[in-house]
Amino acid sequence: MSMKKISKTGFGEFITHIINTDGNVYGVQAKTEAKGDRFAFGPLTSADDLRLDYDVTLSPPKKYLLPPKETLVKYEVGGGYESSICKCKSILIGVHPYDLVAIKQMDELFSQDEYDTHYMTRRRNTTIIACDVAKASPNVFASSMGTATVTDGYDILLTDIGGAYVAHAATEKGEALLTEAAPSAGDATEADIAARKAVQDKNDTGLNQHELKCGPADIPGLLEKGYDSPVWEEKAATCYSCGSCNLTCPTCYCFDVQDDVAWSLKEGARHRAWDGCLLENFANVAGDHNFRKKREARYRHRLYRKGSYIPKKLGGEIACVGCGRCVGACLPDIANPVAVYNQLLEETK
Amino acid sequence: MSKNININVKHMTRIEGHGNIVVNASEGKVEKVEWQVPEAPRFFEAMVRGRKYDDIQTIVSRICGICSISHSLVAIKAVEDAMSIKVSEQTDKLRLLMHFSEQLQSHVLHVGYLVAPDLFGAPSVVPLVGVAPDAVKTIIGVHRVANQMSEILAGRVTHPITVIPGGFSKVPEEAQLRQLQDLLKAQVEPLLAIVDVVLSVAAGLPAFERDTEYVSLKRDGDYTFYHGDIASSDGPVKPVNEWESVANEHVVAQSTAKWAKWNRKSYMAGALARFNNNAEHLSPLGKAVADKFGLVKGCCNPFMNNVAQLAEAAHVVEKSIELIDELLADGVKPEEVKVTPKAGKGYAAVEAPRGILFHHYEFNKDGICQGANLCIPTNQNHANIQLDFEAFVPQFMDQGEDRLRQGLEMLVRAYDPCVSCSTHFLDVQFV
Amino acid sequence: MSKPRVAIFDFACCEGCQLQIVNFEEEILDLIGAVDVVEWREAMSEQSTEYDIAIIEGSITRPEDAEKLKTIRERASILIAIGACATIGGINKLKNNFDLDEVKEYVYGEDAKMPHLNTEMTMAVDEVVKVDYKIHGCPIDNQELAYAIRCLLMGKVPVIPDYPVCVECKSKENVCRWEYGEICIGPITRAGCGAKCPSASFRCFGCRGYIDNPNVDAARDVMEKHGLTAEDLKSKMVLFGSKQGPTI
Amino acid sequence: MCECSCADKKDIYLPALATVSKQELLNDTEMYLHLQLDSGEPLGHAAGQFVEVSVAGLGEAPISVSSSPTQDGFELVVRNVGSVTNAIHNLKAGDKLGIRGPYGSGYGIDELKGKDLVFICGGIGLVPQRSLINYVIDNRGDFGAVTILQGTKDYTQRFFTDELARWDAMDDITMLETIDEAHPEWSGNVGVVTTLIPKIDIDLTQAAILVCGPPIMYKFVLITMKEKNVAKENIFVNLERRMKCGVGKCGHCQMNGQYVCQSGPVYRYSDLDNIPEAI
Ligand SMILES: Cc1cc2nc3c(=O)[nH]c(=O)nc-3n(C[C@H](O)[C@H](O)[C@H](O)COP(=O)(O)OP(=O)(O)OC[C@H]3O[C@@H](n4cnc5c(N)ncnc54)[C@H](O)[C@@H]3O)c2cc1C
Ligand code: SF4
Ligand code: SF4
Ligand code: SF4
Repeated sequence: MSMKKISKTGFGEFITHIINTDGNVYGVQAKTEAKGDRFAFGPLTSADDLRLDYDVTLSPPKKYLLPPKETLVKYEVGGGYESSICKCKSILIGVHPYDLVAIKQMDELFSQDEYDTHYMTRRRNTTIIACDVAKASPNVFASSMGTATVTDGYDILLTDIGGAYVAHAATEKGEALLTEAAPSAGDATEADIAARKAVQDKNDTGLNQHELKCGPADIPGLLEKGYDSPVWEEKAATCYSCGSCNLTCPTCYCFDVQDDVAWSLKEGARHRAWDGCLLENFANVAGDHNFRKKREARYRHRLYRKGSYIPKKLGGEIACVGCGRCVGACLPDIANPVAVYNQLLEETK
Repeated sequence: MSKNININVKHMTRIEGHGNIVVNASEGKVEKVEWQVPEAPRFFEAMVRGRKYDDIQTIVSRICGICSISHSLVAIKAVEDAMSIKVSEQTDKLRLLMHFSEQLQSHVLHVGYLVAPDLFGAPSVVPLVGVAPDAVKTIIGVHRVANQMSEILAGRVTHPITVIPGGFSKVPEEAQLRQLQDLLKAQVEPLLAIVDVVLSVAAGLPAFERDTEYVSLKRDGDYTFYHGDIASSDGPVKPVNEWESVANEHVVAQSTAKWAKWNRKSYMAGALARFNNNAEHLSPLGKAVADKFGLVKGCCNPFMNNVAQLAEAAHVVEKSIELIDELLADGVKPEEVKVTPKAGKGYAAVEAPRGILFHHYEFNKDGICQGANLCIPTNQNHANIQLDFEAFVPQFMDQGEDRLRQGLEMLVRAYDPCVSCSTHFLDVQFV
Repeated sequence: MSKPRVAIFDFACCEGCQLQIVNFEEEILDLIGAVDVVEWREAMSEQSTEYDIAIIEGSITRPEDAEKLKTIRERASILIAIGACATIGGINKLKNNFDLDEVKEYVYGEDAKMPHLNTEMTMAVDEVVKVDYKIHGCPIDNQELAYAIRCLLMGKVPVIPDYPVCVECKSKENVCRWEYGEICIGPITRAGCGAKCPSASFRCFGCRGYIDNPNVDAARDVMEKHGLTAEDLKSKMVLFGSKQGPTI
Repeated sequence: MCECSCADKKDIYLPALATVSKQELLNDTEMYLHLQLDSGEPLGHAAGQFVEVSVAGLGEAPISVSSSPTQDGFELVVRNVGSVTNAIHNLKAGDKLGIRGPYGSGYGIDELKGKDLVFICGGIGLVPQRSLINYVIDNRGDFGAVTILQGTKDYTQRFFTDELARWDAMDDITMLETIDEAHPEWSGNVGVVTTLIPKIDIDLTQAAILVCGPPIMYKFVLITMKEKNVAKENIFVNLERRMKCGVGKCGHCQMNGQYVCQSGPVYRYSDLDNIPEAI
């Protein structure tokens, strides 16, 4: 598929065209804060608001594929059920490579074994315009996880090469969108492609604020030996069980399901909402029996899910993409997976 | 008609908080007329001691759910006074707008939900849905917009979050203000419809007058709710930091709550007081509403307080629309607030929907509160309600016990008392 | 089945929670379609001694209030406490940190000795009678109350969060108040409010009470990391959390 | 327009309707239901599988299918512990329920064929085991000796007593029962279910031991089995976990790497060796 070059002015037109022709366009925007800008995906209404120079978003883009709360089925009380599947199309602009890896993992997890039509319908109706990272966030360690750059998982990937963007269309959808929305974009030259590669090469090693002292492939092995390591109790001693690490993570997808009815008490809906395995009652059953009662058991579970359990479902791929969000979100500063894995590595030496 | 009257209303309904009415008359001779307040005392002034200056508004907001914005604002102003903090023009305007939202919300709630049933002869707004469904829906609609306005400015409807010493924790987005302005513009008509509904039953407001002193804030060229000095309709004006010598809170043997008096035995605070002191500065729409009811400056019928509230509701809608224009013209930006605590005393007054509200605090050098004195409008009105009662009962006694009781209840409601505000009511066991 | 009869009562409080019921706006018509509101002093003149569900606002500060509450409990088959004053004692419990005689004297001066000024330690509703459900918050979130009432009508136990405010705060994509050095007690406070305060860039001050099992060690650790003391933390926790009982 | 091909995929969260054909309260807390899918199709379950039962407006609960696949329709037994289960207790014949599933792995019937079977059930643990017991009875020739041990806490909580008596009456089944605390009406064994184990005279080491009961029961049964030198490979346990989706997505039932709703609820005990969170 094609590799095009879009000038910065042409880029504005490109985004404006998308905003004007497509319904739901979401892009990364600044959230003005007293202590400097922070970033979040939100409905994009003007090309000027798009900020592809961002470091990391507060929440990952998963909120558009697996919304914080969504309706699964609607029903009549005492009567029948009806699927509620959102078929709206949307475009996400500015997804970073590590978040793309996370989305790819979720795609696999929601489609393997039992096919989750709710997630998958949304996913298939979503066009992703990704962008290479222009600025490392304070906690990113994507380079350690091999997720700093990607070659697929997007429809279009944009790389800022200074005066212009190089746009790579990886799917037909992307190709069509590029032709339609950026008709003036010419093919990228050798030099442009070299400049693009330079950005990606830099990211491959440069997005590494926390350095994992082994390869990601070694993590399952480390965990196999580390189940009874003191690290779990040590770290979890100050865990609030607040689930911030779950909620900000692009690869966490556990959910809760609840019913609610209308005031008529005759009809209602069943929703699913984000949940977190660090929350105290996540594994509670009747009789107040909690299968992971201790903080350290829950804390350990999360890191095993990232580094061992989910990888088994994904053919080995580690379910931590190194975005570093949990590191920043954890108030007692214990959530950093790299710190745990490095400590396990130390212990096994 | 019997000449014996025995009214004993325990825990009067459709007011905020608890109040009792006791009237005894035998053989046409009035023996006892009393307005009592059995609200549980909550001791806010004692409770704020030891708390940091930036927690004060969070605490005192809980004095009253209906006027929580006024309580927060007056507390913040007093804290700022104590620490010599100057706020930006943007902060001032946003606070004003927030304050307007409470006036609108509270007035619509009071006239629409609590007073209107009296005028329609219904026990509550619930059966009113059957009698005047459109009116009820209109009232609900305006009330909702007032609440949305609070939410945008205060962070939520009740107990504001965004007001902090020195400014705002979060300012509204310009797009939100634009939307709000549209909503407000759309409320003018429904508001006038409510006015017309009330007008259609206004004959039910008793013709009762008693020469009264009215106390409110006053500022040049402004129908003020937020800035200015303390003024009496009798003439005197005092700066806000002398409010304790205006309220002159005192305990009287016959009363159950602390009373207030300034130049006479009692005074009235509230919409009618503001109107009587500032009517010339009402917005055109506010004036038009007042005119419809023939409300003119100098009115001393306490029942007209409800009409003054309607005029104010119209006024704040119109003023809010203007204020949003001003804010948008300048652009709304987040401002970082830095406060260095220092020792000192702080005084402030604002107009709560139901009347002038005073706070006073003392802080040590670390900004820890050492003491407080708070005086709420309902407290200031108790003595006046009592004196109104004393004049009202002989005048309307012939109408029989039921109508008299109803009249007294309406009179109390006209003051829009907010008894739960009671920071320091005396608490009496009733027989 | 006939509609359940609901009565709403208030004790020492600001009545802000009842105001949230008024703030249902049009939904109030749905509410009165689903239940019979037989008593609600703030908004109605109707009164009744017969009801199935009693909704209680406010804390108990006087012996006569405790007696009244007990009578209500006897009459109601379901009793719901709404708002911090009722569920945890709320702001009213700040008083309990002082000597009560001193408190009275501070506010009333010489008159403090008058017998009718009797006040006792503030109690949450469940310190006096059994409470079936608690709708937390100062003020309550009226949608949570609406949900809980619908659940009861369906014969279902309402699912009230037992996790901290941070959960909702994170899904709102707020910047943590701790990044500004503010003492936010969201990590130990029960969620359900939708993280309204941090969403308005203001620290959580704990109006919904603590979660079942707050991690005090973590709180201490975090205070240290931010160069603050346990006293600073206590000063914030005391606002709504004075002498707090269990929250569920 | 929707760009996906999902139209032809069924929604895994959409319950099918089933109608209650019979309902009976078995004791204070257990309700028996016989159901038929409205589609007329059989449920198509294997012994040991469960369904997600859905009561509109209240929610869903995972419930084991108690009947044998060889029977018509299907049966559930539900203990009222919370919202959904209470609502199920209020159902009458003719009422509708939502059903998703069957889910889970069930008992591996092929592996059990030809073996002596020992069922050890604690309280409501009888419910899922019963699906296999009745399957075995209907295919009696395929299996060796059958022993059923049933322990109940309290005499009044016993249920399916007629069926227990029927099994007891069968020549080719050994049926032993106990209650935890003595009761005037009860003349049988008193003590926890493990006290029955010494009373069976088959070679336990050659049998398949099938265990289902409350978490605490597993501990004691497994200790006894260890003493009796029963290999872990021959023990099958039926585990309970919190479940929301039943289809391996929501994460609630996960114990270490395993999703109980997919690889369980029945596990060969030796397979749990690497699953410290299992028991
Ligand atoms: C595979 C499997 C098979 C089961 N088979 C049966 C059966 O045949 N008969 C039977 O009576 N019960 C069975 N259960 C247990 C049953 O699912 C729970 O009792 C039921 O989900 C409780 O739902 P509720 O809505 O009535 O209770 P709730 O009101 O939701 O909660 C009551 C208590 O149950 C806990 N709980 C919530 N959801 C679950 C859940 N999914 N699983 C367990 N506990 C939960 C809550 O934490 C709370 O403590 C089975 C459970 C599993 C996992
Ligand atoms: S575990 Fe932490 S660093 Fe890894 S993907 Fe999740 S949030 Fe990002
Ligand atoms: S690890 Fe940190 S972010 Fe995660 S639950 Fe514990 S305290 Fe919260
Ligand atoms: S602001 Fe408060 S509630 Fe939000 S994440 Fe931080 S500590 Fe938690």
